Amino acid sequence: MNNETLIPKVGIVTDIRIDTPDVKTFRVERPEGGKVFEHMPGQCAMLSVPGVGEGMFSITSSPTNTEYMEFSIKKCGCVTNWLHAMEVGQMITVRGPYGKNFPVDTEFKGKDLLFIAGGIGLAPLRSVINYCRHYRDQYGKIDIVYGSRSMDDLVDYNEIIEEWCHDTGVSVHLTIDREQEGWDGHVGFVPNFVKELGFDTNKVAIICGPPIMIKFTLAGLQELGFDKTQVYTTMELKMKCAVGKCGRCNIGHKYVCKDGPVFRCDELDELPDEY
Amino acid sequence: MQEMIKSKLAELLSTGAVTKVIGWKRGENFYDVSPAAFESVESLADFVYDDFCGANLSKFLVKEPGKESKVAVVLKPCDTFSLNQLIKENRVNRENIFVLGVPCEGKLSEEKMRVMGIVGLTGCKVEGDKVTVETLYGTETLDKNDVLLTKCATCHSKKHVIFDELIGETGEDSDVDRFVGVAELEAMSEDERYEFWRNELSRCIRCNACRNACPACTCEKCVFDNDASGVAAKSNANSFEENMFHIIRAYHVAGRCTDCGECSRVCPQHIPLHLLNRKFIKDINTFYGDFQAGADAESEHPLVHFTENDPEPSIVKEGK
Amino acid sequence: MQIEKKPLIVAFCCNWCSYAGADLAGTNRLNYPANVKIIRVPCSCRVNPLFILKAFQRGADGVIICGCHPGDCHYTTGNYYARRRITLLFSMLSYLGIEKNRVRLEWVSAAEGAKFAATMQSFAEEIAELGECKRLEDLRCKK
Amino acid sequence: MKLVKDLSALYEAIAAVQELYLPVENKGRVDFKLYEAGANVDIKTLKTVRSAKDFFFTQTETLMGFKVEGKNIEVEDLRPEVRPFVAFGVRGCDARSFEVLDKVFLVDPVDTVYEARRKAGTVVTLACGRPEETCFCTNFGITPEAPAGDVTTWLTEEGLYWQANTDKGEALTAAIAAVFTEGDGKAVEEQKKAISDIIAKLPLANLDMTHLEGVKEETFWGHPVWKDISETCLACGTCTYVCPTCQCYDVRDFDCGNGIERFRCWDSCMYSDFTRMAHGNNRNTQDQRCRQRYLHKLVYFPRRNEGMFGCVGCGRCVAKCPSKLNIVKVIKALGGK
Repeated sequence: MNNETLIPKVGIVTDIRIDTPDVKTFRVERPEGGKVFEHMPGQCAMLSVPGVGEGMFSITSSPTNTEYMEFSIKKCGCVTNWLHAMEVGQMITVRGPYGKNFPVDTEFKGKDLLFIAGGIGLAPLRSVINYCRHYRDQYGKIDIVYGSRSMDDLVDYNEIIEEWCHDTGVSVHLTIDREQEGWDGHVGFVPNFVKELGFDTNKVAIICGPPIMIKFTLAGLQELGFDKTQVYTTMELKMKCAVGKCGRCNIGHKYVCKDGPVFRCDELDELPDEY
Repeated sequence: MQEMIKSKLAELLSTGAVTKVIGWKRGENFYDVSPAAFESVESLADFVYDDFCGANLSKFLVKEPGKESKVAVVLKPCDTFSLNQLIKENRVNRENIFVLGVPCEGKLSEEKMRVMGIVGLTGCKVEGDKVTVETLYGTETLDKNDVLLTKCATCHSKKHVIFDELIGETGEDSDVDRFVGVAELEAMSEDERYEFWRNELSRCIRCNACRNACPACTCEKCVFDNDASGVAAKSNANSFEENMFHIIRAYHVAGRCTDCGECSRVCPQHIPLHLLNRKFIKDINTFYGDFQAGADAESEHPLVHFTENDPEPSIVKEGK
Repeated sequence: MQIEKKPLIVAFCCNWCSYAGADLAGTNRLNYPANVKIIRVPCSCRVNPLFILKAFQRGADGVIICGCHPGDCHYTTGNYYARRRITLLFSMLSYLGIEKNRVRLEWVSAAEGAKFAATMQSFAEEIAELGECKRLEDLRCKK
Repeated sequence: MKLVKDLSALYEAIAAVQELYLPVENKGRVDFKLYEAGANVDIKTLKTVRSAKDFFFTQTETLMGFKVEGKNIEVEDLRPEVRPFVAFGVRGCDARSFEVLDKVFLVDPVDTVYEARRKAGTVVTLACGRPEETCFCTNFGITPEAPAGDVTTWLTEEGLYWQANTDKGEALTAAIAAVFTEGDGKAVEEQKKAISDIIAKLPLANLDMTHLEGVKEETFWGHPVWKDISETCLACGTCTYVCPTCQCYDVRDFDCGNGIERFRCWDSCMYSDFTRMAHGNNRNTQDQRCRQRYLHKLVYFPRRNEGMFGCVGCGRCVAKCPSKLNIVKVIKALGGK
């Protein structure tokens, strides 16, 4: 494994897909072709634009994709604004992979999986979902609950409709926050939707979304009888080094960049309420 | 003195005239006096006013604007200038502040004792102009003037310019020439000045203590914290940034600096930062007429004011 | 190949007078040194002391600020404020031991093309004599 | 026992084989500086203003450069070249701080710049002849009368006693063998005794630390001390910058006009923008920030590192905080209730 923690590699952006009004998906490869590095689902990479800054982003493409990596990025700050303004062919720097991945080869193996995502929270889960779809026979039934503010804000809508919905053993449940013309699906917030759908507890749940959504969904799952050890989530905080040294993502005795970003919910209980 | 202040503060708290007092609290040893907030009469037991209450408490009022509750603050004469300036800049709401003016005979600096090689400090007694210091390694008697805080050694006024009530008497403007240090530097050659400031500023660790303690530095977002400013930096990468930080910091408080001397007091590296601020004060006095920031809460800031006959910048070259 | 590094001069010129003055110098075919880089500002009052320091950081060896003659400001009073600010800044730079001839302020009107050229010429000569600015330099920018 | 009678001969001898850094006095303040002939060396003053962490974790260091042309980027490795050096006159507390920093920088993934410096540096420690009232290192099991390090030295009236502890220390000793004579070492024993006697009198040398053993995050989470402290905390970085174990850093880009340089520099969790990110800040108030700093040293760090505290008791924050807030007050306050 690359032991060089500080010096990044150069990647070239080969495709930019507009997902929603404020989310774009960037395809990154090495200048000579191929992936910049290998990763596992749930891991992150530090992308940077020299002179603008560096940021930690989860890798949204599945490791089973051998040609490139993808990053779905929401426009919200300095670096992301810059990324959103760039064109195909632009180079950026990439280092990673960082953090713990989802335990796809251990705890998830052979189990039914329930993915719950809100808004841009689908980005880190997409990697796991596609990984599990690729190794379909190693996992049980897959349920995906995904909600967003509106129809336009559903990230990867095309992939969801055209691929995920057609897979056997994969059921997709979509919802949006408010009624909208042209939408005949469910309307309502994700936590309530999860409760309405009422899943059996013999499965592992993976949640990602805004903190408030995670909080309520977790409560909803507990109402359904889920134990915290069955629920995984992934977090995000300000990070600079990504290797557990610079200190800013420190919560309690954990460093989110190194010991996370993937946490089992009972592990989070041990940490002070500061995220 | 301390007891008189304490009983006044206790009265203010118990009658509900104020809900909080900002004063000083006794810590581990004789020089360990830290600014603190007191919210009950009982907590005032730790209140202290002695020779080590050097901190300027007016800075802590900036956190309070907009709040309805009334805060009492204990201010020495020099600190009242800072408060006036803050009121002038609308950073503090006068109505919410009760100022208890306290007299000051000059505060001591344990850091100066350390620099003199007197270490292992355990006790201290002030008698007239002598200070007797107990240490783990013996007793030393010092001249009080040698261990006064720099700001006190060149105190410009013992007069309270704003107060609601005084404990004791207010004093007068002092006739100490506080610009001696500046004049000495001005008399040097350019090269000597450069060497002097390189030696001083190269020690800066950019801890921002000068900025954060300064009652004039109250911007919600400092230019040096603003990524978009082009000068934001957490540390001094080289001599240029050391110079830039201190030039700009002094410049941003020029005409607003009341010469409270907190910057030099808090600097862990003992950089004489007051010499930068006093240079601006001296220049403003010479070029545009005497001006003391914070002397009142109304007069116009010299840098947002002009006359048609102001000197041209070439006056700098002519060497004055 | 060794290229002789000329001293670099940054001139902040007020849009309403000195910048037009520079223009006039140009149309009158009056020569002024090519190492003077002009930055147009809306008023001499726009020149923040940070701009001056930043110019030195990026490799300037001398900085000159040009504005309308006192009393002629397009915005009535801008240059009066500038005069106070710049005076204090120059004084501070000198106090820190930075050569006081590295910075200058001149009032140049739109009609004074000749004055503009002459000012730049004399300033460039002065800076050439002082040489590279070592006391306010950022080596990172000089590679 | 090895003894050096002429200290300047020792400095010259070390400087001849390696870069030598040692405490140099400048207007009453002492900091580690590169030795040069005629330097005003001061090894009597107990503490340098800045801690010794600069040796391995410098305040600012450029890591890499970027040449940007159109859409292309070229990465240049600008990590500093590290030459062997000797850090002379380090005190016991600072020597322990290197072990604390190792737990951060040398765990996987290893910080290569730090590692290179750590390998290149030989630490020569000096027993604390005159402990001060701000010292509380003994609470962390540090022995100021016989500090750790590659070499331990004692400054006595006879001269400087010298004892190599590690291979690196032996190598340095061998390289400068000519400066040593033999001494009977009695003065060392006397000094150790004298130091112990002084330590017994130090006001902060015997803090009650039992309440910090094996505690978890939530134990002190809602403690009133955080609000008390934050009332008058100025949110400056003095405590963190003079602290020998504070190691948080920031990574920033500087636009040189002809390229971009990415450097890292010390950062402070006391600053309001420390955890600010595009979508908000998870530590918005100063009491949260103060809590983070002290709990990190007293609870989080020990939990990660077999009970080792992230404080070495050097007392610099005790002496330097503009508002006289410090970790001793926190330790006492946490134990009080």
